[in-house]
Amino acid sequence: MALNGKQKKLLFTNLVRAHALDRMMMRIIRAGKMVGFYHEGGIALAPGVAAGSFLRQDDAMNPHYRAHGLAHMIGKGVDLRTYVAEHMGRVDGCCKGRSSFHVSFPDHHIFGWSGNIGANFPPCIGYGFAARYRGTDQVVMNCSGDGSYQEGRAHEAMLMSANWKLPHIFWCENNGISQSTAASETFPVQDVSRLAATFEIPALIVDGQDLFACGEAALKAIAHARAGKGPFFVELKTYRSQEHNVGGLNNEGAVTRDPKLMQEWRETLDPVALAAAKLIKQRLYTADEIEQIKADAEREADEIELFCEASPKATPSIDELMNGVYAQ
Amino acid sequence: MALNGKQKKLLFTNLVRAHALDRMMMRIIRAGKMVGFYHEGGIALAPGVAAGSFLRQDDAMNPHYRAHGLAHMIGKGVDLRTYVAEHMGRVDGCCKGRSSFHVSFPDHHIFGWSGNIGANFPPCIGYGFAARYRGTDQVVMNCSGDGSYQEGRAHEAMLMSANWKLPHIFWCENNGISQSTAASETFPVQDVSRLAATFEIPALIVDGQDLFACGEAALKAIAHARAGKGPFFVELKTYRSQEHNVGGLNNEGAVTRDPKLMQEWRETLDPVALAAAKLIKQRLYTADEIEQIKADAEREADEIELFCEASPKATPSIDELMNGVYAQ
Amino acid sequence: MNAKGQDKMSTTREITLGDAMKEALAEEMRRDEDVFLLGISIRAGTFLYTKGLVDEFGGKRVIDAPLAEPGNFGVAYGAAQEGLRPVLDWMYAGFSYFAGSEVFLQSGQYHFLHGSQHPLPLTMIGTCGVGRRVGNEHATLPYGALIHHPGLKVCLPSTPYDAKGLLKSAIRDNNPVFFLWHTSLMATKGHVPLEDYVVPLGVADVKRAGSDVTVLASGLQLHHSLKAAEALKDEISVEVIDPRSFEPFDLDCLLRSVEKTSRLVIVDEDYERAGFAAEVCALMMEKGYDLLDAPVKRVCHPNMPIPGGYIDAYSMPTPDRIEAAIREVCR
Amino acid sequence: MNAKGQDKMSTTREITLGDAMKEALAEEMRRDEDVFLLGISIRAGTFLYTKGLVDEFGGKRVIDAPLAEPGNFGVAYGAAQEGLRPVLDWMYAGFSYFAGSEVFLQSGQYHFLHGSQHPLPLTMIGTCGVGRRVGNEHATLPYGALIHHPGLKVCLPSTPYDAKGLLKSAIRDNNPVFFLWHTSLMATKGHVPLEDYVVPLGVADVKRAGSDVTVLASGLQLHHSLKAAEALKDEISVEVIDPRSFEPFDLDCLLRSVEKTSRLVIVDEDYERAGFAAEVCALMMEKGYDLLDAPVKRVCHPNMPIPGGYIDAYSMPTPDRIEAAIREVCR
Ligand SMILES: Cc1ncc(C[n+]2csc(CCOP(=O)(O)OP(=O)(O)O)c2C)c(N)n1
Ligand SMILES: Cc1ncc(C[n+]2csc(CCOP(=O)(O)OP(=O)(O)O)c2C)c(N)n1
Ligand SMILES: [Mg+2]
Ligand SMILES: [Mg+2]
Repeated sequence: MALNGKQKKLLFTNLVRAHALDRMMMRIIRAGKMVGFYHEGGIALAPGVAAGSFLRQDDAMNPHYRAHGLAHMIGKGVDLRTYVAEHMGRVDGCCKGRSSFHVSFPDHHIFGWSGNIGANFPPCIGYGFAARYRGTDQVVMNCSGDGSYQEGRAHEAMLMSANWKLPHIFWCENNGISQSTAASETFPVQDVSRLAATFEIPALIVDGQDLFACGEAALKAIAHARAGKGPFFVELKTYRSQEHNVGGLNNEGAVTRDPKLMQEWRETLDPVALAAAKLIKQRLYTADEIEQIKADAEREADEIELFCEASPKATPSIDELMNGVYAQ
Repeated sequence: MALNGKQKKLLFTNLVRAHALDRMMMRIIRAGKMVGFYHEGGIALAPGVAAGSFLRQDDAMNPHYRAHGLAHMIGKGVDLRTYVAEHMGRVDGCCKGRSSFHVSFPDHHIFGWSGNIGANFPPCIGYGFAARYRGTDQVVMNCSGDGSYQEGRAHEAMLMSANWKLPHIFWCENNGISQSTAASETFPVQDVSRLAATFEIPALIVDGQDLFACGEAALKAIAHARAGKGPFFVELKTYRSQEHNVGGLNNEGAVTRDPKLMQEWRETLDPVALAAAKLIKQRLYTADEIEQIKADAEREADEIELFCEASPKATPSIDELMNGVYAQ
Repeated sequence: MNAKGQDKMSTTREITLGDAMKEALAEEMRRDEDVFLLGISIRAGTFLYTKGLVDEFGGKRVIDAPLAEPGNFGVAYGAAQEGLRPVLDWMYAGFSYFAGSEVFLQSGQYHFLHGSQHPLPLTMIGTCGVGRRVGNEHATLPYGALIHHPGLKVCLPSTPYDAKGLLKSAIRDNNPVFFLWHTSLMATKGHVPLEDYVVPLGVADVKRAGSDVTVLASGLQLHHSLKAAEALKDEISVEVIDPRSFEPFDLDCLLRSVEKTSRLVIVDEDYERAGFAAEVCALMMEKGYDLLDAPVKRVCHPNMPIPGGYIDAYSMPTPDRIEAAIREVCR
Repeated sequence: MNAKGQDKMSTTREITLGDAMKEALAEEMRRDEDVFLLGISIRAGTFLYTKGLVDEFGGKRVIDAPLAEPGNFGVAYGAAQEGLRPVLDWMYAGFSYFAGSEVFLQSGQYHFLHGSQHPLPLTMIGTCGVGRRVGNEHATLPYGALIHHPGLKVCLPSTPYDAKGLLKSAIRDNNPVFFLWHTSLMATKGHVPLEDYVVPLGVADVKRAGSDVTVLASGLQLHHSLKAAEALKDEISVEVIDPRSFEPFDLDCLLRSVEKTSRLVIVDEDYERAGFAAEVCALMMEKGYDLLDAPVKRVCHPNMPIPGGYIDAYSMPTPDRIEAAIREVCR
């Protein structure tokens, strides 16, 4: 499905914002102000931006945990101040400073993830089930990495969503690695989307560095699911050009990945630069406009950071916490 | 792989024995002498017999729980008296009367199953792993029903065994139903063996009522795995012509299955009769010889029953039991 | 057995525990279109309480699930987050361990960890209980493990009246509730009113009044305890309390009783170590120490896997073992 | 901290708990070719104790596993049944709930239910512990849940000496052993002998002698308890006991101590309800009631999911809370 100019601009703006925020998150964690982990997005933000930019508020989404769903949730329209505040353990955090990085935005049908990779699959069956049960045309955008598809839970989700023709989009951001293990070490075949064929789920393989290719795939998948045609699988080939988590290792097995190769990826595969060049060529933006978008994104990130700094650390009493274990 | 006459005779004899024992188990449970469940084999014993008849003692096997692995274990050469005694909760039971129907024969590399369908998959990866680790040419015969392949654990086993090229035979006895739910209700595609293609595991689909077709498939799968060529998938189409478990329902959803259809299956799809006809036609056995084999099998079953009746009920003291929780 | 509740109701009849469960399900499904039922082979009714429901409510609301426990959990969990009120039937409660992370950690943590802002109205049903000769996974009573993990509610009825009332409470609750029932009690009969009623979670029930010793017991063990109490009636006056739910747990009711009796026996069919009975011992240490004239005694399944065969009949607490324990604490 | 064991050894040096674990793994792998190590990204060494092992032992024996917890369990379980001695690293112990049925039920039941005829030499390793600000699955201490399920052995060291000795015992044991280590103690240093030694499972260690009150604590909480004891040293003489393993549990050592002190505080970082601390309360009821001058007190993680953010620093037991509890039982 071809993108129109407005859609391209939206995607680009969201990608630039995601990029600025990912940098800001890196500043915060390096300054020791973040609680818990951060798993940098780096040059792998385009798939997430595309996944989120064309969804409705009532579409359910499980954001990929990489970049902690930042790219995904930007398009979804959540309040990013409370997202970052949560990462900083502040009272204004979207989960009152309790969730670490497992943020949730129930009004946006983003219900928060758990610490287990692969735990995204079962709930997403439920979101699709609920849509079908109620007869709505909501879709489910289920984003996760290649590693998560090794979990048996992925099989169950594909099987069940195919069986019930649920509006379930499997959005697999394949960077060819899980933590410190190359996919070739643990996954017997090249393309994760092969799994879809078993269940007759239509699948696309997309260049995850090409923002607009990702956007087109998202439109196609969403249209398919929204029309009641059942699940859809999109595999987006991308790269991890830095360590798994901030302060962690950047290894494949026992071997550190070649820093030169990483550097080369960052230089040649930067989705912002690639998309900007296209937009300029297509005369949708001038170079100046692009600089303005970047400056706006930086300002947004700075404002969010300031807001969060000003928010007090969340240290509620045990009594208050105990009152929150059960819903009324 | 074509079967020679000796192999055909072995298969047939084992099938007749399995059949006689399945009948005997039915007598025992109806007489209230069995502890726990029995899931009748009925006309679905040929795949199991084929799975077990060509294995070595040191090949690992997970028998399908249907007919409680009876058909599978006959060929494997276990002591059937202790098998039946275990089902009757006797001191001579292979697990001292503690396991109900989850029998084990560690000397035969049959380590017993658990009560959860799908729990067979993870351990079988381990058996294959151990063979590879030690550099032996043992194979793993992993038998279970179509329903078990809905579990995510099946996906993990196929993925891992394909990845490590383990000598793991996925032996799927597909009777198109799980408990009271037709496969068409829960499984989105026709053939379970489609799952194998994803991982480039070679697969065969076999008529599970044709004993010799099952046997050929077993030879082929075993040769493949033993030669170090990695996992192999065999799907054996068969039928459940009776209730799920003795005293349980014989339903598909809310509807009782048509007793006439069941009766027709029993009459036209009986693997013993089909195989006998072929053997006679091929002049491998005379009708008289076949009657003799059946009579021997009946006698074997009767002797086992007598042995078990004579064995005292296992009612050890709690102290004795508590001493057996941990191995030395 | 006391008949609390029934008195106020105009009409009662004797039905089985299974039928009481079926009524609870049917009534709640009639009341609220968002309630649906999912489980393996529930249309046919592996256990009778789901049999026939598909005829009234259709295949949309009574769903035969695949053999995929984590996936089935996900249907219920995700649908509950989306505002539906799923009832997930595990068949045997022990099967839920196949989705261990989801059941023990994720379901109870969701509400709290995400800022106590969004409910999770999720009911799970599973049968359990020793004595059916089939051993471990088919017998495991998971309540000791479940209550260890915060955020879940867990109950186990001993009568049809309680079964119906607790199951209705569970379905109306905005939290994950694991409704357990004991396989051996499915056909147990008892009075159940025709009118709508609930048994709230967290309210224990004095099933037999007494003054010398308190016995706390659930499910089948409530009946074993009543037997023991009856056998002892000429010697020792035994009060038998049914907690009905393990979490929330009605400690006040227990303390009121022990205030009177000064002695406590806890009967628990679950594995002994670090289970519900241990927790009650600890609570008695903390809140009831001065009430006690003798140490609390546990009568549990010993710390060994639940065996099959003829052994489980005496590996679980029996009326005899309970009687002996009562005598011991009353010495 | 006491230096038991080291005295007898000729040479000791100070190393971290992580290095002690690595030595245990390397020595046992050298000793026995049947020992191998499987886990997600262990070749690189997400945690330092596996880093470099692949260089010595090769990819055959140090295996990067897929993201497939039930499958990975199966490798270890099946290989152990075939006679190998697998060590399965879960990374975070909370991830093992993804294979809940296998870990909680199947591993512990295998030997017993099948007639106690065949061993299962299976070691599992997982990190746990509150206070790293990441919340539930990454923090969950599964020992309360693990010991509830019969057939497993479970330990958690507080020092490098114990870590090395317990891990070696675990690998040599013919039963499934879950070796837990506390994330916050990875870099803790302590004396470890050069000679081969083991710390047997089921032998507690008096880490500080005292006479007024006994404190039972493990892992990080052992250190918190020692801090509390030190802070109180001019007022109250505190004996601090490290059980080292929860199952088998060295009740005799505890009873000997309480015989002397008559008072007991149990510090447990795990969820309070129906956990290890509750079990010890119950055992004190049953076996130590007459020894007590005051009710046993628990200091645990409250019954709420382990939160992330700044909260976990005080939701877990702290030296202050332990001090207050000690004062309370000594009143
Ligand atoms: C059940 C479980 N196993 C292991 C981990 C540890 N872990 C965290 S992220 C990760 C890698 C995930 O890889 P992938 O899904 O490919 O995402 P990527 O980081 O490559 O984007 C692993 C193994 C976990 N969190 N949960
Ligand atoms: C984890 C788990 N879920 C459900 C069950 C209940 N159950 C026992 S047998 C069975 C059907 C299995 O079907 P299939 O694998 O096709 O074997 P078949 O009986 O058809 O030969 C079910 C659902 C179980 N034992 N374990
Ligand atoms: Mg990846
Ligand atoms: Mg079947």
